[in-house]
Amino acid sequence: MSAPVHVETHTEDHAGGITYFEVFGLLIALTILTVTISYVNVGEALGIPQFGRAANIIVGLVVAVCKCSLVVWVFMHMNHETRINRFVLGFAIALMAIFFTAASFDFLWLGTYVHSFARAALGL
Amino acid sequence: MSDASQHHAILSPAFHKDRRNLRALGMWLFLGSEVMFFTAFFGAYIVVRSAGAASVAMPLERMWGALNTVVLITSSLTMALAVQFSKKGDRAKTGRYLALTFLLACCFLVVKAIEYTHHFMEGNFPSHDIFMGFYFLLTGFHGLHVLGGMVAMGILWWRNRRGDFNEHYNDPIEMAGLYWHFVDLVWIFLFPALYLL
Amino acid sequence: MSAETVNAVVDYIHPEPTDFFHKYVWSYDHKIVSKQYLWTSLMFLVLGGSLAMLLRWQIAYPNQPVPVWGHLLKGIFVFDSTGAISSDGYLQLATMHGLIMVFFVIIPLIVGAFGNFLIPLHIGARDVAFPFLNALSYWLYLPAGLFMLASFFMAKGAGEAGWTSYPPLSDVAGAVAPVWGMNFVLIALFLAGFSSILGGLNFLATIIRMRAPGMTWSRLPLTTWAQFITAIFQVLATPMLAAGGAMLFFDRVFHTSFFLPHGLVIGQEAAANTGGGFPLLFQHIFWFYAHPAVYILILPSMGFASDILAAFSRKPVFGYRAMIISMISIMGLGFIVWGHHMFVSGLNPIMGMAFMVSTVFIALPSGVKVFNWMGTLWGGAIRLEPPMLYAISFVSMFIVGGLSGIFMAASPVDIYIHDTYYIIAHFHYIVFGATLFAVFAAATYWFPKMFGRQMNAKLSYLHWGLSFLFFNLAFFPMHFLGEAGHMRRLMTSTGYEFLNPMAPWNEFITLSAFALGLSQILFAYNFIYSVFFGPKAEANPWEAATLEWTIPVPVPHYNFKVIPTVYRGPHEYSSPEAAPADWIAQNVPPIRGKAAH
Amino acid sequence: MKRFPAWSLFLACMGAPALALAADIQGSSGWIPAAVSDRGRDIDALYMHIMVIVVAIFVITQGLLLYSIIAFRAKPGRKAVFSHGSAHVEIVLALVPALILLYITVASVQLWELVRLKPPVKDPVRVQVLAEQFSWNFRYAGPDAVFGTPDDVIANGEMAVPVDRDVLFYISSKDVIHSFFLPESRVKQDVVPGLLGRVWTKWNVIPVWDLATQKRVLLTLDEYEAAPVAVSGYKLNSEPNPVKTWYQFSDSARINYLRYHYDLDPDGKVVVMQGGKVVQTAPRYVRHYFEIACSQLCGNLHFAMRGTVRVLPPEDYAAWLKAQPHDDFLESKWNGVWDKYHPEYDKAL
Repeated sequence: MSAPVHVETHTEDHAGGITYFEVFGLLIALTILTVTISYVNVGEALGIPQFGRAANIIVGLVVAVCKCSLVVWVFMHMNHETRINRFVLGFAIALMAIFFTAASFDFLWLGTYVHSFARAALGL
Repeated sequence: MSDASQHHAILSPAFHKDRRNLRALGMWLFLGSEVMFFTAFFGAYIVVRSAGAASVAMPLERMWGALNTVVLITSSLTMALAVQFSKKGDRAKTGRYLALTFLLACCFLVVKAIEYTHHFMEGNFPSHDIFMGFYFLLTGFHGLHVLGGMVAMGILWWRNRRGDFNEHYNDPIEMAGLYWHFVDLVWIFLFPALYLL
Repeated sequence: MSAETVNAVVDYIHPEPTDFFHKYVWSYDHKIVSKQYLWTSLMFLVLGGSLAMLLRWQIAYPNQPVPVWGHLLKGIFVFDSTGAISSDGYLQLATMHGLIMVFFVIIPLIVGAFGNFLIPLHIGARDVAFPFLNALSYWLYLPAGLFMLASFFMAKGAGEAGWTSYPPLSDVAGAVAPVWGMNFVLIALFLAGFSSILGGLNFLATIIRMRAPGMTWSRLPLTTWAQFITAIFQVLATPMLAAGGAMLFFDRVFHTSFFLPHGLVIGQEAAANTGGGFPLLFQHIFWFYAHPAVYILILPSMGFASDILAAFSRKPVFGYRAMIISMISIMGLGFIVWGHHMFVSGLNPIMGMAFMVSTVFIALPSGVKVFNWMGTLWGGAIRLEPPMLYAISFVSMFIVGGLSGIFMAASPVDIYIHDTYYIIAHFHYIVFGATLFAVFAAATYWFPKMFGRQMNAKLSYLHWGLSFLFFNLAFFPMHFLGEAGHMRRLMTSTGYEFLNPMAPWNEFITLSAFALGLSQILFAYNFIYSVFFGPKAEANPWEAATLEWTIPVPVPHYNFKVIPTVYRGPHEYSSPEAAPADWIAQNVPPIRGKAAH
Repeated sequence: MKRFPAWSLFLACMGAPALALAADIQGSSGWIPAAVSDRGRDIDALYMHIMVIVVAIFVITQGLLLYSIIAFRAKPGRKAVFSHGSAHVEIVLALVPALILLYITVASVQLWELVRLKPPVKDPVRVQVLAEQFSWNFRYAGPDAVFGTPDDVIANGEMAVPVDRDVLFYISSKDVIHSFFLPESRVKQDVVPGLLGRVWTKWNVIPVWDLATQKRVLLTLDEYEAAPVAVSGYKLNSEPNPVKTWYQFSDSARINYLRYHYDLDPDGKVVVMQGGKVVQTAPRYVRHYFEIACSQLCGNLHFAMRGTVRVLPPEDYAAWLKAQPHDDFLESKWNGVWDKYHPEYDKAL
């Protein structure tokens, strides 16, 4: 017994309307974009200098997530994959998000406990 | 043709589809577990960087990283093409793209070796500061994954040459492809995290 | 996978091996791999248990020479020059007892041995999905175990930072004596973790894709359901342990500082590491794995108990669907409760509150399971065979362990009982009282199928009675120690005035533990004797309905000559369809004229 | 099927935890050290609430288990009831525990807030605690109320606090993780290097040793002021307890079961105080202490990492602070670690 499947044998050089070469071009373009942006203070460029570094991080991560989605969706054929495989990846990513959130929340909250050694290293 | 190949020739397409889905499930589960493996590293890195290690000097040359990104993306493309040709049953082209992917992986490791040499010559060992610790931890384990991928690619190239794969049976190449794209994915996050931000 | 396609390729999967090496050493057959796991983990069980005996001796009779072993091994291993246990030796015993029992006994025993054996038989498959990975997983587990053993022979002994190996104690040079002993432990955990991941993904793929025709999700035996949930934990949580261990290894060997803050001073000397890391980070990573690991330790046992209780009550499991829903919710909640191990560790108190709420509510699905087991017994025709007695004891002990867990979930109360013997009592009620009793149940229940012979019932009854009695006498008083505030991992409580009244209890516990240890000889004798000389068993001695009982003993190489078709649930005992018999196997076609379920 | 009388053995064995539980309830008062702070008593109250719930569930479930085994034992001619369960029963059986758990959660959240999120604000006594392998260091701000100045009072192993006043501890470690455990106050907090933790408590009683019964007793401040208490000249001695329980067959075993008693110290001068004044009467009590324990594994001498806390009337506390000698070695432990890495707190205090 097996779940209903609809896995194509990919005899075309594209998956879901976009060719591998187009994806490749996009990936290279995004790489150039992210490297270029890293030389610029995004916060200042957008007129919010107080978020300088944070803005750079957000832009960098957004670009990385875009690249990642392209690879997963097209190169890894997630667009044709079975539901269970999508679920596996989704579940792992959800757990990753839980861990990141919990760990950050624990360490970056300066209430009752102060990670003063780290703060001292920062010169705060 | 080998025994395995002859055997696979007599099996029905339905069987191949079942087998392929089974293997894909196994591979995705493995990749899910790999995601969790790197989650611990990235989680620790996020915490340490946000909590204060921002002031550490990042002695990385971002052009080397960018070069390696391009190399890995290209290898992902060649791998995708190898999978595609193996599904068409084109053994010659499959072998060619597998070899190309292997060479690009070599390229990646050579660049990495040059970088490591620079760090060591400047005295930037893992113990230098917490940033270098994370740098070597993350790139080291990523490098091990690249090495593993190269071993797989070598074996597959040889098996492809021997004639194990045809348009019905090419799961191992497809699974190696999934793995290789994952290695690429990790780098896509490593690069901005370590070199740019 | 359809029966036709599988039957077509039966000889291709892995032909029956003819030589010794491929039959018993590098075997692809899940039944052989399962037996490899079984024997290896039973050896480790003996070792881990012996370490516990030494521990208990030291606590009850502090600094007294250990009988026999102390005299033989004076000055070496964990003994000092008088033959008593040294302070370093005590911590090594405690650490290695925990690590061996969790990673090298319980997980390989219930997942590696029983999971491997039962999953393909339960779902009507010829083998697991990836036989090569299955063999590999055992052959990673064995070297991991050898690394673990080797760590005892390193200079200055094995790891001694507790099984949790919290940095900086486990991390920074000079905090504890052992150097390579600790590194070997980390290597062993990395390998064992890898083995566990491979095993888990293999089981998941097998259960998802290799079920026989008609074997729907709502017809799976609960053992297999439990193994399925367990495997999810294995695949997605274990990598965290591997990663945390790798970071610890980097800290120890390459002198990075992932878990070491600035300004550490060991003794009077500043630590060599540059600092900048967080000790609590390791606890997050570790418990993100180790809390799910707690469910890895208990879920398969819940599965064994469910199937066995149904088979010997001659009644379907009460609330089969509720059982599955509760296991799934345990899985979901199990991933977000790890912080309850950190209530007093310096965790952000707001997070502590969130973790407390999720922890309290994970008691709910566990409670539903307990009620369902009792509902299964209610109105049954209970046959008190040895497996049934063990399984009922499992329920009884699980209730005790679960109830004591409520005290810990209530975080203000946990402040007082954290890191005391209360915790030890709690988790030994779960991992020994519940899990090991379920293992005894499973061993006696599936023994005829595994080895084609029967165990001696009288010896089993005796073993059960003595184990149950001495287990409770050994571990229940630990709650009293916990109430008195008796800290864990204390080599001796002599130094504390407030612990003085508990000294007699400590001796009582030790004597009971020795008796408990000795009682296990009965089981070992019965088990080993019966493997070779027990009376030959029938194919279905318990009149059980699941698929593994439909095939002959000894189980043929490919399990099922023809892949069976499944027509009903796993526990259709006393169904009117089966009358006048009180059971009907899963693969019997619906009987005309009688109501099929 | 042969009828092995297994259920009778089962009954006997089920009795073991039940009896032990009874022994537990009966013996609790002696085993749980008496709580000495309001929050400690709150925690005990919550503990007892949960205990009542748990014992009830324990008795009901184990009783039903035992009843089912006996009542539903297979007999010839009787078949099991064929039932897959009932959704209604299932829902009820989930809802009732859910309500109980909800009560426990609400009670716990409220108490947790008090013990972890609401530090005392009204002029608490501030004590810094620096843990190391394997001892406790304490520091008081001294007359200028600023830490890290030369007039700080520094102690090792023993600290003193005034009775009936909030005490706020700042805790950190210089090497590995320890755990600051005050059993009688129900306070426990891991002491993590690199992390400055805060815990607080308030002692309402003064521990003294009753010379007549040779037992520790706890006095309120008024009771203490009314009785003659020896503040020096007595020594705590111990010897193996001669009482032997039935299962204790070995004499050497009892070296860890001690009998404590205060005796006159031949080298010391007996000073007896009553109501804050030195008196000449014979003492009824000797001033005693509470213990501080380390409850997190911290190395091979973890079991010996013990400290003591003297709870004193305010004037005695002031005298204790004055009497602490200056010690360069002890001070160096603070300068090297704490003052370098916790500056912001030192400024704020």
